[in-house]
Amino acid sequence: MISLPDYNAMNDADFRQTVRSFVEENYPDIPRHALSRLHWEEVKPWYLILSEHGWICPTWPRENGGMGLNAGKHLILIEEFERYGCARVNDIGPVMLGPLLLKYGTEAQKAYFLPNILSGDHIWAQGYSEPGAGSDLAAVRCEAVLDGGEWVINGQKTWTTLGMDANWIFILVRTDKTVKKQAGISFLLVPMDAPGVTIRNILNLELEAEFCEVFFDDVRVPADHILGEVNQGWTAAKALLGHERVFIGAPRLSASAMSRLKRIARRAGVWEDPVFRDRYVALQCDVMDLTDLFETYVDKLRGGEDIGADVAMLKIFQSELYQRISDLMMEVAEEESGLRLPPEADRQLHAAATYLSARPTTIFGGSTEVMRNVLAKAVLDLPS
Amino acid sequence: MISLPDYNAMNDADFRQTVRSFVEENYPDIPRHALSRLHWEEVKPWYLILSEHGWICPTWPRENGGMGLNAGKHLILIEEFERYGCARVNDIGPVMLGPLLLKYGTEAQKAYFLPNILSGDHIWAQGYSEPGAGSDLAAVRCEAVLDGGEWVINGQKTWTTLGMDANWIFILVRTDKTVKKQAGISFLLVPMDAPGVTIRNILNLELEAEFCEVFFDDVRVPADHILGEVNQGWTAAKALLGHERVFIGAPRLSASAMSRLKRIARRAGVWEDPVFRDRYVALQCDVMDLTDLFETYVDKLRGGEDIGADVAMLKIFQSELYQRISDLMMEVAEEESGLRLPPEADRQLHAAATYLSARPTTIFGGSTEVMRNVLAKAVLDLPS
Amino acid sequence: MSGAMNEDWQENARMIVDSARAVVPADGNLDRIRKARFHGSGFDRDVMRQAAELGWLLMRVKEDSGGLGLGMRETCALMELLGGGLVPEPVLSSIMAASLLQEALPEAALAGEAVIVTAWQDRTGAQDWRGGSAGGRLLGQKLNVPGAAGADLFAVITGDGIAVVPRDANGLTVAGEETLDGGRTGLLTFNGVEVDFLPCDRVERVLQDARLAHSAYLLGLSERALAITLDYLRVRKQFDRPIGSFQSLQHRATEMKIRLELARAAIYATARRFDTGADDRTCSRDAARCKLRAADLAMLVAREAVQMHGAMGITDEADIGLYVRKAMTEANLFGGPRQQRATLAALLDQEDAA
Amino acid sequence: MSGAMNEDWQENARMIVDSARAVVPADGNLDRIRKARFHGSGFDRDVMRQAAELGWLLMRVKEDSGGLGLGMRETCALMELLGGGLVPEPVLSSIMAASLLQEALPEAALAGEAVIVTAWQDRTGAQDWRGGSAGGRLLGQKLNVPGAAGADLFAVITGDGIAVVPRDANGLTVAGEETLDGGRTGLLTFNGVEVDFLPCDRVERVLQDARLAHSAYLLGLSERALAITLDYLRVRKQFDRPIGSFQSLQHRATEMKIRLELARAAIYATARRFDTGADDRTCSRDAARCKLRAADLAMLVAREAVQMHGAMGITDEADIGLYVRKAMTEANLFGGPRQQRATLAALLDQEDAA
Repeated sequence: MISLPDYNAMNDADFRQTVRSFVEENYPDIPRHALSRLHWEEVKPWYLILSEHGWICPTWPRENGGMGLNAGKHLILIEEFERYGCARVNDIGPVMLGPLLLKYGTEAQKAYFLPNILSGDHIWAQGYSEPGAGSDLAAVRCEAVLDGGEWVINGQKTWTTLGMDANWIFILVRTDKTVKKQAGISFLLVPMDAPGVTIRNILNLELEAEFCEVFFDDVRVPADHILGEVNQGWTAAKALLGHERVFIGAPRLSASAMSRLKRIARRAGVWEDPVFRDRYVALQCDVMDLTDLFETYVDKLRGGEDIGADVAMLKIFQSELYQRISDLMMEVAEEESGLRLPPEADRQLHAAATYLSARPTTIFGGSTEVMRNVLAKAVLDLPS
Repeated sequence: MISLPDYNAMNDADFRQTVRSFVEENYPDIPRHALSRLHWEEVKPWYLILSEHGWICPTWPRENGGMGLNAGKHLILIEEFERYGCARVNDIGPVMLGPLLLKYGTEAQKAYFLPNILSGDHIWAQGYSEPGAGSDLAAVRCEAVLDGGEWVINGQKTWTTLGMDANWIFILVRTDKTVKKQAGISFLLVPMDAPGVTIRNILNLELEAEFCEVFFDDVRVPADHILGEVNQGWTAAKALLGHERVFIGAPRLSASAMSRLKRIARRAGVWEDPVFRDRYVALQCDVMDLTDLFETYVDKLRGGEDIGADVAMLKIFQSELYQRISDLMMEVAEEESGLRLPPEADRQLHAAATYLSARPTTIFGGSTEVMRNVLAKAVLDLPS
Repeated sequence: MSGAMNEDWQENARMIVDSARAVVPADGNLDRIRKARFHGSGFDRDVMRQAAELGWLLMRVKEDSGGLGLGMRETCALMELLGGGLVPEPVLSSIMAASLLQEALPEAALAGEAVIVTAWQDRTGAQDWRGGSAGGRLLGQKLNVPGAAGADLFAVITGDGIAVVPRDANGLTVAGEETLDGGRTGLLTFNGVEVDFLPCDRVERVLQDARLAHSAYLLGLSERALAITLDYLRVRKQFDRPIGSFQSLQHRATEMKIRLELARAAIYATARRFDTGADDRTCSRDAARCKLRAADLAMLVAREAVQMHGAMGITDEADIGLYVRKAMTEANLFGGPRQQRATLAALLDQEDAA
Repeated sequence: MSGAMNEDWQENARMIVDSARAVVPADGNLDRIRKARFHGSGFDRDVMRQAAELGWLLMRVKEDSGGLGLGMRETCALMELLGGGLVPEPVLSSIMAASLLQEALPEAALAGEAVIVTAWQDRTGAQDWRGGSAGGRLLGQKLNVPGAAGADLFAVITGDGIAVVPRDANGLTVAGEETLDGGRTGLLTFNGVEVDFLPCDRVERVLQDARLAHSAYLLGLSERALAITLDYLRVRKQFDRPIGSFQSLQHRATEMKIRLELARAAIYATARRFDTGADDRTCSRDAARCKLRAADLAMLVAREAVQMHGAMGITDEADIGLYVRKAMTEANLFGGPRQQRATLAALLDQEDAA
């Protein structure tokens, strides 16, 4: 195992410089500032470089092969990666599954799966949603029954992001139909090359295969490929870590969209137009105010405070703001709003790309509607 | 009875000129273009002049003392009254009760009440709402029981517009508590001077006593002071005539607010400001498009077509538009937005007056929320 | 307007809409539309031939020039239907050409043997059309020409008049780019093309007609997208209820409906005014406000339709996506909302002066 | 900022807020506020005396000038509380005067015996303050002076410096108008009043402080108005259900909450930046955006609060109406949203140049 320094002991400025230098020295010759996700074949060099240096799992404890970063340091790392425009790797293993394995996994599971995530040998996908269970995740119908020491899985998952790149998938399955929805769900770990697993790519509005459907037809996995107890999968599935709930509302998408909006406005010759400016500064204030609100949550993380249900405000506002920025982009781009390819082959000038990439943000990761329902009840204490 | 010509036989232009001349010749020395309602003592001269000329009940049949106008002619009359800024009279009798009497009243009721409305001897108020029955009108609790050939009424009404000016009130009362909500309601006619009737004025946000609460404490009225059958009051209460449902969404409030907005903008020195203009023209388009939509309904009225539940769109849009115009007024008026009295004693320049007068429009006459519920179900066929 | 005239236009419109059923399946099937995307010119020449045979090109040609002499109400009715079916053929652009050229419309176009489209726009983001000629020849560029990739003839609008140019004319280069909806938009470059210019004093008015007709296309598109979304709301269940029963979605759906009916009312009232002799200022103003309303509507419906479809809304396989991409492609043609508001703001001064 | 400093300001703020409980009842009772409306000056001199005794006027006076040397975070915490209680006294205006005058603050004001307010504004709808003097005397007008009707002393800001003028000074006329909330706003007219001018290079900064502090007042007002509305939604029933259970109202309520928390975050982060040495451009920009956010918030909450209260919302007897009328009165002080956006738009050029 690589021996890393205790980054948490560094002061913030030094750590920021460390990350900046690391990225500048090590980022491979792959796209920067991509608007849509890269596939494994493209992003693999970066994953492996991070892996080599022990930087692929920033939040895992150092004894498990991670960087052991606290929330504040992790934020700096994210900021510097964003600043440079580093591509997002296939990070379901490092970000989602790893922490769950550390919390709920057996020693044998940890010993087997964690090193494979670290090395990039296992690329994970997440299998939660089903055609009838989107916002209402507890309605999963994909089922698993124990048979001769093996789970036999039948059913379907969908909206599996980059599932075509993965060789493992974790899924929520129904293992007891007799109890109320949430109580009969388990969390299984399944190799994608198991007989009976098939996938079908789904083209998104950008006409890219970013997610897929995964079908399970009498798929068999050993009984110990379960995370946590039987019928206790719901708890693990809902255990999104505090700082992930904060970061999903980070202002970075909106902030970077504003810089693109500015370029598009200049190109369209409206940057000096007072009417445009009036709308631009209103959006700019939204981004700045969101940044201030975001920082209050980051301060809480730094101080070790608990993050409440109110953190959903960040994601709701950020995603809608991102869309409002993209709306103005489309208007300013005039006839070029309808082009399939970027003007001057510059993605930054492509209003439609931002517009389309902004659509899923209010749908995935908790739809705005469901999050508002939760806010109304859990935070505003309004009646059912 | 006054003998009037058959106005419906005139062409529209001639009739318009007739109305215009009538108003110019007859309108008394009372305020024009008032933003809030005038009380009886102020508006009485105009009521009596209209009465004298047989013009107080435009839609009643000529044989009943009305003008017998069809929808198209009635609209012209309204337009010309609006253009001149004629004050709205206490018109609950002519507009609401008269048509209901004509439809549901006994011969004796018609013979007694209609002439009193025509002469201005009876000024009516409407008693529908109660503290617990606003949007949900069917929840009325004010009750009446028959006792010795008389209805004995106990309970309370509220939001009775200009109730303090009225000497008669019609009310919805519960006459059967054993059946489902709508089925046990009757429609009673009550003199305000009956023993046991008391009123309490309610100041509105403009600090004016425009409506009041009316309390009934063992109030007794003869058994024949009921309109329609016992327990059939709901039908009458809901029988708003087609053209009233159209006119309540007429663009006139918004259109006149736009002309005030323009004056306020000029005063504030922003009329030439492109940022202001961008917002002004967007609102202006809303008014013009609403006018076009309104005209399609008026055309239907003229053609004798039925008006469906979709007509609620007019009122929803008009009232919200009126409020949006008033929002911009408040912004443009800068510090003067906070003045209690009009700048230069000119109500037209008083942003706050428009802002406040726009508030009730989305609440009374069917709240926007309830109307959207109805539209969703009755027009868009969305499930319950 | 008399009642009889009113019935006339409704009968004419009904006949046009009926004829359009040959092109737009009544059941809303979009297989043809889906297949035409991202291939060749992005549209089907046979459909353009059909359009000619059905007389659509003659709609805006006067009767004494051998046309049908129909009005903007009929044209809008047709465009609304085509928008609902996402018809990708440059029908409006051909109608514009015929409206400009009148009896000078080339025979081949009239017969449906050649596809003619109109090239008018001098630069992106503006409504200028007087460029493209110098010294009696075509010189310069025309942008955003719909259907250029599959057109045989171009009716080119310039300050010197209208020129009809065959695709293979000396000195003409046709380039273009793919659009989001799977079609192509054209860029014509003229290097001193020799042509005859037909004088025309109706250019501004034809562009206003087109702006209005295009608004009707967006209306049809929005109407169908809303209908598809309402269907989805009725059947899609979450939390054991159809999502269309959730009040928040219901209220947002009613807002779309209201905006839609405002657009419809404005467009047909404007068409009536156009048909019955409105003055220039009314035409400028009302074409601008219809376009503003229709573009805002299409983008509102696109946004809400995606959101209400949830994850399905961001897939290419759901039909709603075709509507979204079409709205994105078309909303800014003939001037986007920013330009329309600027036009209307400029008219305020005239209003003050008047 | 170190953790210790952070705790310092929170402790200071807590003490200030505790002291303000003397003026703002913890139970939200508004009887005093309601009674003070539309009488005399519209505020209570005893409360201003209390404010002085509690040291509020010294908050923004430096320690070496005998003040408390507190920051904008403490000031905002105080103003937020006063806003929640709709306190009508011109506390902010007095604090401004003290902040401008520092050790020159008159003894009578410091002791609470005389009410001092600040007069700065040259004209409605603009942030100009350099007028009001000529030839070493006060000449001209100052507008929109809060509490003028009950003030004893005016700290008048001019391009020539700050002048302290007693109400009965020769050549000073105090007029004014009633405001919607039941107070009065003042118009000072100077006819060559003889004064001493105190030089001051911090006027712009004090106005930014005031803009920020006033935003905190609007925040407090909005917060309490939202709380009252949420209470109403929980108890008011229609159709046999609490109206707060209707999803459409729930979603709109969450939008208010989000806007409120954005305002709070922006205001306190800005206050921290002010307290820890932000540059001029940051101060201009952040004061403007806080004011923009707070004014938009107050008007949003006012609008929604009325609507959600239904008919009750448009009565004077419901407390929510007091909040609505106060929002209408205060939203545009220190520049309304239009002006703030214009300020921010002008800063874009500096940003570009930088």
